[in-house]
Amino acid sequence: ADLTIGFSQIGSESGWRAAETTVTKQQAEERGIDLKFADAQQKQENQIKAIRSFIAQGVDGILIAPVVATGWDEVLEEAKDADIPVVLLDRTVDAPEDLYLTAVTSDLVHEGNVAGQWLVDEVAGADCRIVELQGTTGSSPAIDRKTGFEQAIKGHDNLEIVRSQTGDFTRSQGKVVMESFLKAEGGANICALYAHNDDMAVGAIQAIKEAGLKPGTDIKIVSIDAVPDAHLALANGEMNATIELTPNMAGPALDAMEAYLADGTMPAKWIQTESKLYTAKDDNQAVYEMKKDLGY
Amino acid sequence: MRSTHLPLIVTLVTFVLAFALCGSQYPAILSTRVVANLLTDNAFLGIVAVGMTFVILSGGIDLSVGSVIAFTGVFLAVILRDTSMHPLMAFALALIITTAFGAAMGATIHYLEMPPFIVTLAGMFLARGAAYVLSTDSVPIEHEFYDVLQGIYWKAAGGGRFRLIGGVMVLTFIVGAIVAHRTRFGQNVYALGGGPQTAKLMGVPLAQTTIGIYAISGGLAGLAGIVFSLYTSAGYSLATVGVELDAIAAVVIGGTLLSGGYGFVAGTFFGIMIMGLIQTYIVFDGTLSSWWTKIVIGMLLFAFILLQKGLIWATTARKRRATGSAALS
Amino acid sequence: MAGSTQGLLKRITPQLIILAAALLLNVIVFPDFFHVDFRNGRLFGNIIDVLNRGAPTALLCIGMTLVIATRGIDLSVGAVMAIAGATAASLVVDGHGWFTALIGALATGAICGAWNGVLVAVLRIQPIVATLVLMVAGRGVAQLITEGTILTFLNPGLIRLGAGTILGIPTAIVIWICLGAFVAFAVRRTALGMLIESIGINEASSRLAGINSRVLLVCVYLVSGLCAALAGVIVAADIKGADANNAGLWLELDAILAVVIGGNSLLGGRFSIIASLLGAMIIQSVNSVILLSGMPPEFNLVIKAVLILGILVIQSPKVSYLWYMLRASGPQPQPDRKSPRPRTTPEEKTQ
Amino acid sequence: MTEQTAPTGTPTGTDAQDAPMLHAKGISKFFPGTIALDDVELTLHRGEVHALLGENGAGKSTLIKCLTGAYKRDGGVITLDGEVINPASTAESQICGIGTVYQEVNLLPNLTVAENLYLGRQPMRGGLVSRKRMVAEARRVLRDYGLDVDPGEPLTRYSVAVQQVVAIARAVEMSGKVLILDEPTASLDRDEVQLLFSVIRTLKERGLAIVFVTHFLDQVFEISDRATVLRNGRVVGTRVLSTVSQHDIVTLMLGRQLEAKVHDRQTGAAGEMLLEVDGLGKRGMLEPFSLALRKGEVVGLAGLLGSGRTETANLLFGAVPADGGVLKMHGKEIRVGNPREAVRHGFALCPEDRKTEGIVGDLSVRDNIVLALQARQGWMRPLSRAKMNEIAEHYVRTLDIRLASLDMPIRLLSGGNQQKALLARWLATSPDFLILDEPTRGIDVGAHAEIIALIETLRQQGMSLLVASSEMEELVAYSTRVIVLRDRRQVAELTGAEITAQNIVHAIADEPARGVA
Ligand SMILES: Nc1ncnc2c1ncn2[C@@H]1O[C@H](COP(=O)(O)OP(=O)(O)OP(=O)(O)O)[C@@H](O)[C@H]1O
Ligand SMILES: Nc1ncnc2c1ncn2[C@@H]1O[C@H](COP(=O)(O)OP(=O)(O)OP(=O)(O)O)[C@@H](O)[C@H]1O
Ligand SMILES: [Mg+2]
Ligand SMILES: [Mg+2]
Repeated sequence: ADLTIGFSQIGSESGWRAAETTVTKQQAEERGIDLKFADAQQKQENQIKAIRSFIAQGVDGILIAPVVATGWDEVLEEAKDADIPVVLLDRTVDAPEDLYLTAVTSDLVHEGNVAGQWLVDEVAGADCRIVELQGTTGSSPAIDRKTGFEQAIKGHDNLEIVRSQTGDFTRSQGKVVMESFLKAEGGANICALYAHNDDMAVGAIQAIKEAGLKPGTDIKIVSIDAVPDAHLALANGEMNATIELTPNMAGPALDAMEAYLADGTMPAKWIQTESKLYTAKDDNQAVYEMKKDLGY
Repeated sequence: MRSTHLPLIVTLVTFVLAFALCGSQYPAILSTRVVANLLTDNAFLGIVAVGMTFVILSGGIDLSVGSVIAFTGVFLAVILRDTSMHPLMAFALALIITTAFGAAMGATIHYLEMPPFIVTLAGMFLARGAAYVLSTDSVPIEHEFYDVLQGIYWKAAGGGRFRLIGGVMVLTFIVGAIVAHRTRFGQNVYALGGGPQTAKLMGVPLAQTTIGIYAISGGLAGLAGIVFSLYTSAGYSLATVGVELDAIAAVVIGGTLLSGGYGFVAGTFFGIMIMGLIQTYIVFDGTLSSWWTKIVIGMLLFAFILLQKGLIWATTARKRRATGSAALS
Repeated sequence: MAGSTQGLLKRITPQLIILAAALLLNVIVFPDFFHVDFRNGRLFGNIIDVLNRGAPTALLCIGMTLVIATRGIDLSVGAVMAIAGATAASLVVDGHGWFTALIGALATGAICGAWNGVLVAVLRIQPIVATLVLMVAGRGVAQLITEGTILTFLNPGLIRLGAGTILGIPTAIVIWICLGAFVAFAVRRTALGMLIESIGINEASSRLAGINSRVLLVCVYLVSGLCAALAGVIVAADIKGADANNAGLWLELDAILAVVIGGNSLLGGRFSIIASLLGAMIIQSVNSVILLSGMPPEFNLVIKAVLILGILVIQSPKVSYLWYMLRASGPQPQPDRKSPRPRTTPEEKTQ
Repeated sequence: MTEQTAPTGTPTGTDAQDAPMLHAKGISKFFPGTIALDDVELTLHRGEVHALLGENGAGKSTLIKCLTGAYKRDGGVITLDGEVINPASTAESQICGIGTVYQEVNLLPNLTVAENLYLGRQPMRGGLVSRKRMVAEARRVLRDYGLDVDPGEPLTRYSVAVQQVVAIARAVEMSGKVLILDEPTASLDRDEVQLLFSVIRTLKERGLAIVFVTHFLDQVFEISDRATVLRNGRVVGTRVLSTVSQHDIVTLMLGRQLEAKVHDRQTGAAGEMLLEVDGLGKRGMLEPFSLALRKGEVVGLAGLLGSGRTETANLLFGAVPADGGVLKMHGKEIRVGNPREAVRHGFALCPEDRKTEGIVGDLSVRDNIVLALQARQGWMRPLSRAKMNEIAEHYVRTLDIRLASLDMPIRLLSGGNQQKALLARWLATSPDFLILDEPTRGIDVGAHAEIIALIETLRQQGMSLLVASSEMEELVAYSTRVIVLRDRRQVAELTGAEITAQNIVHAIADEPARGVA
């Protein structure tokens, strides 16, 4: 019989998130799965409500993209009591491992690390004053990507983060905050920008251009996510590097789920997705063409 | 039936009708599981909505409650992580802080004659800001006492779990209703909503009542924060963003007028249930995209408001014809 | 009107003082704050940023002031911004010109405003609830238009509206100043201002005096919708893309705050658009302090809350009355305790 | 003028109780631009009804508010029962035993009658408010005032008059020592007034001191023992009423003689037909009625409270949409579905409830006066500032509105002056058909005479008027025709020489044979 699977998505706060939703729906359709989609509007309580409703409805399996790591024990236990397997997408949770089947995620700290490492290699010992555009204050990508980056540049005294402010993961805030960085530090004194996501980087690029500087040349830019617009910027030489966070978490997740439901195969507890580094050397135009219809 | 009870009855009828309608489409909605979920999942929202009802009845508004819930959660988590304080002590401390915070807002509103909207907006920034300063990270709570509290539930036939926090909410509603309708303080709240200047001439102690109202709202937001921390076993500074709007919507759907003076605490309960039902229905449907979810929530909100308007209009029109009250509309 | 310039000056004095204080704070954290130079064909400097970044709030608070004067409130403006931005973006992406896109966006804004107006004026739904409907649903509509993505566009005409310049001045600044001046002028040179105030203070009396309160209410919400649409277009043009999810998010609160800092009562009645615009600039100056101070972002909200509380306390009628008492001597009039409205403007007491 | 001491002003006063119940000395109160009270002294004895008199804006209401703590006074000492009191709020003065009815009905529209009556001192049982007892007691108390209302219903279901009675009952219940009534009879009818007076007499016997403010001098002389007269915020004299005449009091109030104007009413031929109403009515509110009105006619509407006078006015003006009926103006059928259309056809309505349906409180007096004219002109054609000033100043002069400046918000005017400003608002539109609902409510003796004269002048200029009033003498003075309503129905019409107070009373009481014959 056809499977019915509930998917509790955080919301649609960014292009990447929208792409993840699109890809998940595509993946489910390819497999003939009836996907029940619930958008939580960025609220954990809504996600918990949705999961409880899925259980009440008697679905075969549940996918969750948890908005935050904590607070899932109780509801996961209920799912377990009802014999419904749960797979986590793009973030793990602070709950006993037996409460979920597996987690398909990237490593957020690792992403920050890759970005930092790239910058370390890129400046090759020269002095570099870095400005940082953080994600939404308190969100785990913001915290982890900051941590990873700081780990990577630790011990390299030539690299220094001189200003760090939140850009709320949005393009317009990225632009606004970058404008203030440029004025507060003076454009010439900034060597590199690290943005916690591409949207903020794209906004910042415009601010840099309006200040009469050349993004990618006067100020090096590295960010995370690899959304289509970032590839375009890379292709135009306005950006230097981005680290991919694949929106296809559902593929491996549904594979694991199907296998488990078919014959009880237990997958590994953590399926890590690749954090690929894209730089100007890659054929970004081609990647852009490929990605632009994914719903980013 | 008194004509003043009409909005309450309308809300009740609306809820029953909607529940039956949803049930006819998805029979699983009529299970004890869904009923228990409605109570458990909306417990914290229901508790703040009781406080919000008082505030709105008095003609005010409290935008800070969502942030206060988040603050309470983070505060409890940090205290329980960093000290060896017993959770009950921490609860008491949290309640004292949030009540005092509410009272301070009330005092600002009264003594400095500033509009509640703005004072509580600043309170909203302040409480969330304080939560950030305590911890930006989400802090898990691991304490056996929490496990004990979370372990208290009654499992009904059909798999529904009626948990402690749902009970706390129901109790809050009962106490809230009694305070609103059967105490002098409650009557003073209504009086304030009818017109502060008139109420003052009639001898209502304005300062005491205003401060009391916002203290209650703050304290109940604190209680909701405790309930929320039991619900998620964590404190998170980004939690419950925008809950104040949900609470206001629930109060209004429950038949309370935002301009103050008219409404019932019990109505708010059904307001909460109606909103919970909307969400449950959307999840059961499961085909709506992110954007259609928003649009449908908005449209359903609109439909409920219209239904309410229509019912009130129809009944008062009949009544007008019957008794001939000469109110100028 | 005769003597109105002096009256206006008196009315906005508190806002001017506070704005000066907020700017001074900026200078303290960043001494070069007032430095402006000409770079890359445009004026470049922090003070220009304040004017430029304050544009969306300023535009919103023009309409919001009118709505609040009628004792209403418009929570939907943020969502309307998103809708309008998405409309404009999707029109240019479909190959239409920037002018068509602008008109299309304004038309959507007008429709949204009219919808709010009809709910409030005809169906008699309380403004905060009526506009809550669009606040919740509107963002969904915007995402429906962009299909959840950030709709990027390259149309230079449209981009110029947000990121371009006129004679070296960023377009957004020109737009909000012109529109603000126009609306402020229009309501005072016609009888509109008085009629709007009248329905805000006592709608029953106004109706009995023969004022068409319904049409007037719809119009006021319509103007608010139009202002929001313009703000939406500017925000989208600024980042060359329509971000349905984040454009104008929570900006309604800033707009309301601006109106209140402008000394307008949330209970309706007397209003001043100029004062609201100054309020918007005060908020933007506060934001600017936060950005320039270099404090960690965890403190943003606390700083903002404290500054705003300070501003409002200074403005509180009670406190300004104390000021007045401190300065003056001899037997003084008492504050009007009976006043059925909590806010009494200072000049009313001092005249 | 020097104050006349009245040592034996208290009929029931014994030597032991000779110390005054309440003594206020040197009371002062300043408003921006106005000295509302200047060194005012007021002495109230036990068991005394003390009238407080004065023109509109003389400071009566302000004095009362200073006594009860509703205003913070700028100077003066109040002693109650020998002790200095300093009430900072009305709540405190209530605790001291001072019960007050303020000038405008000050009750809460969202509460029920019983809740209003018992706010702050609800009967309790087991720590909780006992609603049942509250309603039962309210019913009992209100019955003493001749009100047979359901105390569990919202206050707003009942008319201003009923609300006024509830406010009085509340104040009486509150007052242990002093009862203050600020124009309590302004919207009451004779019978209600008599009921109120009997209550006052009872309280007087119990030894309460009662302050009574009114502009009806008959009532003053009927119930009061002494009177204190204010003019421009100063006490101009206190008199024992049994020793003075009405004429003396009026002279004291106005500071001049009031010329007795003799109206030689032209009862006969009026002008051409202006308005014909046929079958206008609303179910449950007013039986369909017909009315023909010529130019230069003043039709008086008489009736008891709740007889449907206000409803008639509202229906005609479109303030309440009618169920059916035809209106013809100058022989042509017109539609009056809302006030706006009415105004466009040259109608004007000065409503009964000036606080909620009349003034636009925060707008300046000037704006309030030109509001209806401006609304009719449309927003595109604003009146110039100069024109506004001209209109406003004109009416301030003709109607003698007392104000500090045209820029002050109208809510700061005294009650009577607000009423005059509203009249000005409608006169400014120079209507063809002017409806006045209780136009002299709260207006002082001098202005009262002037308004009666004004109505006559307007009539002579060819305006048609419909005036609803509870004052028979007034109706008799200006009406060319009187329509009597009872139970929401027109029951009689008096014309010409038939119009006498006696005939109207008979018609109202349904004793047809005697009077109209
Ligand atoms: N809050 C206020 N601010 C400024 N002026 C005021 C205020 N309240 C009253 N006044 C002024 O004080 C004066 C006295 O007013 P008050 O209401 O006491 O008159 P009153 O004797 O009760 O008249 P009426 O018979 O019309 O009721 C009036 O000139 C009025 O305009
Ligand atoms: N003594 C009373 N007891 C109960 N209900 C009353 C009483 N007097 C008036 N009402 C109610 O008040 C409502 C409004 O009557 P209202 O007084 O406005 O009529 P009216 O003829 O215009 O009288 P007036 O103009 O003198 O106030 C009526 O529906 C009537 O039922
Ligand atoms: Mg008075
Ligand atoms: Mg009447």
